[in-house]
Amino acid sequence: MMEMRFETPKTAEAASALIAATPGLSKIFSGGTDLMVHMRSGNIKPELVLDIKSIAEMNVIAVENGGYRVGAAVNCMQLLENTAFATMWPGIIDGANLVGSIQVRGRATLGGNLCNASPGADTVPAMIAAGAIASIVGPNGRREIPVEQVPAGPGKTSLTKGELIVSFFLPKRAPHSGDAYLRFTPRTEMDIAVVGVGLSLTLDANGVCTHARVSLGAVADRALLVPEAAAALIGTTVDAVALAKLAAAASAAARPIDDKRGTKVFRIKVAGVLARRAAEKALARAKGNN
Amino acid sequence: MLTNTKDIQQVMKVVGTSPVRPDGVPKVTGQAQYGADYSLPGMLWAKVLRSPHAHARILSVDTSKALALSGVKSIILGSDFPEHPFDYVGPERVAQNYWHMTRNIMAREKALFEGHAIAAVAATTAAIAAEAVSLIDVKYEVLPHCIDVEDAMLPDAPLLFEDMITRGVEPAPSKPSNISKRLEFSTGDIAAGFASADEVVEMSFKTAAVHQGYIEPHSCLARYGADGQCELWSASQGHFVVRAYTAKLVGMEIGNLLVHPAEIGGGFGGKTVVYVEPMAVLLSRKTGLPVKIMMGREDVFKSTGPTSGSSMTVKIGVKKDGTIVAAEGLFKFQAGAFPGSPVMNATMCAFAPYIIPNVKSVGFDVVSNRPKSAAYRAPGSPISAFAVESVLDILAKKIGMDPLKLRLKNAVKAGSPTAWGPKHSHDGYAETIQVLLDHPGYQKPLGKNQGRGVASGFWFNGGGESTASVHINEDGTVVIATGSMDVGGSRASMALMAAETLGVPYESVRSTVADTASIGYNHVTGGSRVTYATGIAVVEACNKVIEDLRLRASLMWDTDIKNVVWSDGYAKPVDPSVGNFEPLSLKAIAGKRAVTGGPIGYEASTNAGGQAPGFSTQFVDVEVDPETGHVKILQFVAAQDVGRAIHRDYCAGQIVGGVVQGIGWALNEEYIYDSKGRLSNAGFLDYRIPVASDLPMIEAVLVEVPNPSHPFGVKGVGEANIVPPMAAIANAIENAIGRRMTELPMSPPRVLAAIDAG
Amino acid sequence: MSKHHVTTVINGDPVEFLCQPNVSLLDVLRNELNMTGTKEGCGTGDCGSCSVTLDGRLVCSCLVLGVEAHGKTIQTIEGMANGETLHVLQRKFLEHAALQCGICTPGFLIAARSLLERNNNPTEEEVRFWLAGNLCRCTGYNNIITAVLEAAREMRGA
Amino acid sequence: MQAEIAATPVKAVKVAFTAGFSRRYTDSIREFDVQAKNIRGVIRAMNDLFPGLGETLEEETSIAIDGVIHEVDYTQPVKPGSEVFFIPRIEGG
Repeated sequence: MMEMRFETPKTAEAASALIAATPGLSKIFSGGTDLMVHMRSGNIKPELVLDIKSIAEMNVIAVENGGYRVGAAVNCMQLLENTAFATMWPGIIDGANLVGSIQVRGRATLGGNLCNASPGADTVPAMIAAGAIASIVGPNGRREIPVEQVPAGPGKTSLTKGELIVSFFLPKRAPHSGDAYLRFTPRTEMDIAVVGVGLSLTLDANGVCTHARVSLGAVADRALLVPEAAAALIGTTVDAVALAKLAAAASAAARPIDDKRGTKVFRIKVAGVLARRAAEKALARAKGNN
Repeated sequence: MLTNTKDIQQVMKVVGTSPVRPDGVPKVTGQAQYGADYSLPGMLWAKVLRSPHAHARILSVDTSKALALSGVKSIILGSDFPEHPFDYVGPERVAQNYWHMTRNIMAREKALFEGHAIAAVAATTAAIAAEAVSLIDVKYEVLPHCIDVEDAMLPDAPLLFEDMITRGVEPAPSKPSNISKRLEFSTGDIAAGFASADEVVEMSFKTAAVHQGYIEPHSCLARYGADGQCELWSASQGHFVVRAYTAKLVGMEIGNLLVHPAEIGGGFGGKTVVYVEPMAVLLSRKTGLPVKIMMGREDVFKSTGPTSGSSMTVKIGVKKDGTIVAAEGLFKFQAGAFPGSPVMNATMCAFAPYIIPNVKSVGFDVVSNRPKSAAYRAPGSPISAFAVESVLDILAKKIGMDPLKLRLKNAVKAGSPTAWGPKHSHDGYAETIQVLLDHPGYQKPLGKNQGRGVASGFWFNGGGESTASVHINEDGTVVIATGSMDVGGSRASMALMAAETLGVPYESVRSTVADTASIGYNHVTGGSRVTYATGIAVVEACNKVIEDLRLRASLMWDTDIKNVVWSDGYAKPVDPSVGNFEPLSLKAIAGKRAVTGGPIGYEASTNAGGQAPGFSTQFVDVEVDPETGHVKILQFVAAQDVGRAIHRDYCAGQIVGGVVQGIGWALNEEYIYDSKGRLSNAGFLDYRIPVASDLPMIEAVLVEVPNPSHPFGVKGVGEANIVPPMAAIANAIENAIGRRMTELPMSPPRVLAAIDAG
Repeated sequence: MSKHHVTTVINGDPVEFLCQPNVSLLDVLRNELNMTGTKEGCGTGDCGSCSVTLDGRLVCSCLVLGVEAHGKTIQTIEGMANGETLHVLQRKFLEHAALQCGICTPGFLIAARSLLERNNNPTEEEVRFWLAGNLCRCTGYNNIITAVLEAAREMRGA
Repeated sequence: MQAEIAATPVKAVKVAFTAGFSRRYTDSIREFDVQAKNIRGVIRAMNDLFPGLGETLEEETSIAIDGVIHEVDYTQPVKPGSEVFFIPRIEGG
């Protein structure tokens, strides 16, 4: 039987070096909520498993430049329990609060949710809509990229060998901003998004939308940033006409497949429906009457 | 057979209350031992190699590399089990063909479904066994497969069995097919019946295969000795049936196999058959060491019995006043890879709740490349009821009649005819309808996108063979034992019936489930039969004890037994003329045990008849999201005639549990196959059973129309409750959005497609 | 495969075990430590039967590696009652017939206790959502929800 | 009156089968009158008419005596004039 090595590095650089030095498959183990399942089924037989929860900077939730720095190994429950963060980024909380069950949320991390690169990951559209930046360490040092550039297809990321995400930066919020994440699942909990929509917007003093980002999950091989959908809102008061345009743009951007979780036709339509509902929720938050 | 049937109207002291169950504390502290919780010194672990193909000829199996792995002790294949003649034996609905059954345990010539067991390895650790499984080299010739029941019935469908001739067709067909059996129940003149109808509705329906979804995977531990005697710890719905099947499949005498009843983590019909037990016994025989097998959840979905998916057409005709004059049904059921779907029950139960003079009900049992179906709560009845109760809803609307009143008008009662022959002999159905008509929730106004639906269901309920023993301890406490597995509180209901019969407090009765060597035969805990049949055995054994206690009291009082009565837990003189004796308690008599004849204990066995059917009528309110097709359950009220509730909370719990399984069946549960015939959703993430946050509180309404054949009036409660929910929800969806859903599950994509189809 | 030496605290008692790095905490509890009160229903984190707390956090032990227990504290169903005295949740589950087959019960009890430690006055909806990761196929959840609400009431002294 | 009653033979037990069962086993005849005091007598009488049928009845059927369902059990009494309907045995979940 193949040996599996288990390491608990104390720094991100040490973790990166261990991965780079391992010829076979290395897997980062933070929440383990997907990796344990794949290891059990025999789909994945890693040579090295790295538990990165002992790396201090990967566990922080800290204010930085008026925004937030969130470690990649922060689990969903830790995030949910941080009321200050939840006040600033309720849409990310929406997503984190929908991952698996309470048990799974007690383990599943933002970094894992992103790097599993499942098209239906619940925190990813919210992070993309928020404009989150991933901070990456690798054999060639550190770099930062927008979250939407990390997933590269089901189970694939743009990270190169030896690279791992250390943390995420959520920028400072302008006044009158709000975000939301909504997903569709047949069950209320314990389910995988059939469609997910993350949406963030900012209004000016007159209630006109000056900035918006819209991201769709589970309607393509990766979470999509949809500027056309955002464009439908910008310059409007997010009224019924704008919302209808937003829905149409979201549906048009969806390029889903038929699978066990839903049909193509269903996903295309519901992408529009949820985009509209997410905008209404984000709008209410931006106006402070959520 | 009953010696002193109690007056069922009498006031009960403990029957009908809800005390804490005797097996409760071990189950809330983690001490209770389920199938996977047993281990023995020197125990081996077994893992099973399963077919990745839906249909394939097995050309060769090379186990040499696996056997060479250090720690591997034995590998078995299908051919290691004895062969059986091709013969259907036993009752028609569940006629066992051991030629089929041994091949379901482990494939021989062909793998007939994805997940079909090919080989099993016993090794010193689970990890080594798993590694060895991956080293077994199987050469397959992949064959074309069929999954859907309609596809399997096509003339050019790939055949699972090249020589299968449909039974029940005369003359017998000359060509083989996947149709195992045709059956029909008819009465009256169907053509004349429809000719006399004012309104006729005919509609076709499909339902998906759904799994029982018990939370405990199948597990067992076997220890086979050099003396040929074997002990087996197994979680099942009937350890006597496990013993019978396993002994026959392995080729050993029943007397050499002792089966211990592990606690069972849910069954719902799916644990009335064996899967891993014969493998564990055979591996233990070959190695001389104890062998444990635990299925994983994926194995459970891929290789154990779901209930059938179906394709059905139902036609019903009514008069303007609501009188049903004719009904016709065609029911095609997936049996899975071997014959034996519950289609017979479906054809019988379909129209059973209604007085209909002209009925034709035809069923087909069809094999396809899916796991062999197994019983699931009122097997067959929920499927045909989905079609029948949907059509009735349409008819009620057409003639402008309240759907409950349409059902009430045609409801069977004692003396009403059935399509299969004998007359109904019990009331109870009309009472379940009336209680809903009177329910305040039935008149509650509905909001936008909300709808209300009703449906009813019938189930036979079971009797049959049971044994119970009752022993009186020297301090007056009572121990009762039965051989009926406790799946949902039957230890408590047995103790309640014993306490009521003996006239002692519930707390003084200990209630246990004995192994196959310690009590007489008991049939499975299934068919809603235990509280009825095993309950009769418990009461009979208690009555024997009472007779003995009276005799012993008469010895102590130097009088004749006829001068002693048993009342409220005491032996008393029949009247003052007998003498001025203080009543003797159980404890007082037990204290004189030795000098009055020795230990006090009796066993009673029965092959109980006189069981009465269960009727359930339910209404549900739903809200449909018109933009996503999502269906939310707002209110669910389920009435069921239980005869008499013994343990009130567990009785209601059966109803609520059955309804929620029905909600899952209605809305989301289904076996989803890919184009290669592989199951896509073999896990609890994508096989979506209801979670707590999906549901409101379900209201169970216990209707009690006693059954005179049972000492306390029991009819059975476990199954009828799962029959109506699918149709009730379909009817509610129609009421909410004006769309008739004819295919299960009514998942959001289907509901949304129906809405958008306009 | 080389085994790791793990030192941990389970239900307040120090425990040591040797464990291969790919073995789940669930398998360690059940197969190494004979603590079979924690049940396996799925092995994939979808049923909640194997719920335990790890440093006070509710988790599925099938999704935790045995080696992760090192230096941590674990609570399982075996540690819920205090000697002969049942935890109020255990008592309420019995009084309200909140179990039929009982296989999911240890997981529900651990999950419910975790809820009540955080919120001693949950609404019915909060209980239903907190327990959504625990599957029960027998009860339809009615009596489980009632038992948890009743336990909360008693714990509040209401 | 007394004499008349004495002269009347004991009223028979009516035995009935489903259509499918009678096609297979009883030459499509669905009803029979037999003299019997219990189920053993009924089965013996039917087996006399159709040798081998007794075993089939014992293995494959349940009985409805005037509508009340019972397992096949020799000792089960049947009253004169009763209907004994052999139906397929049902097994539940």
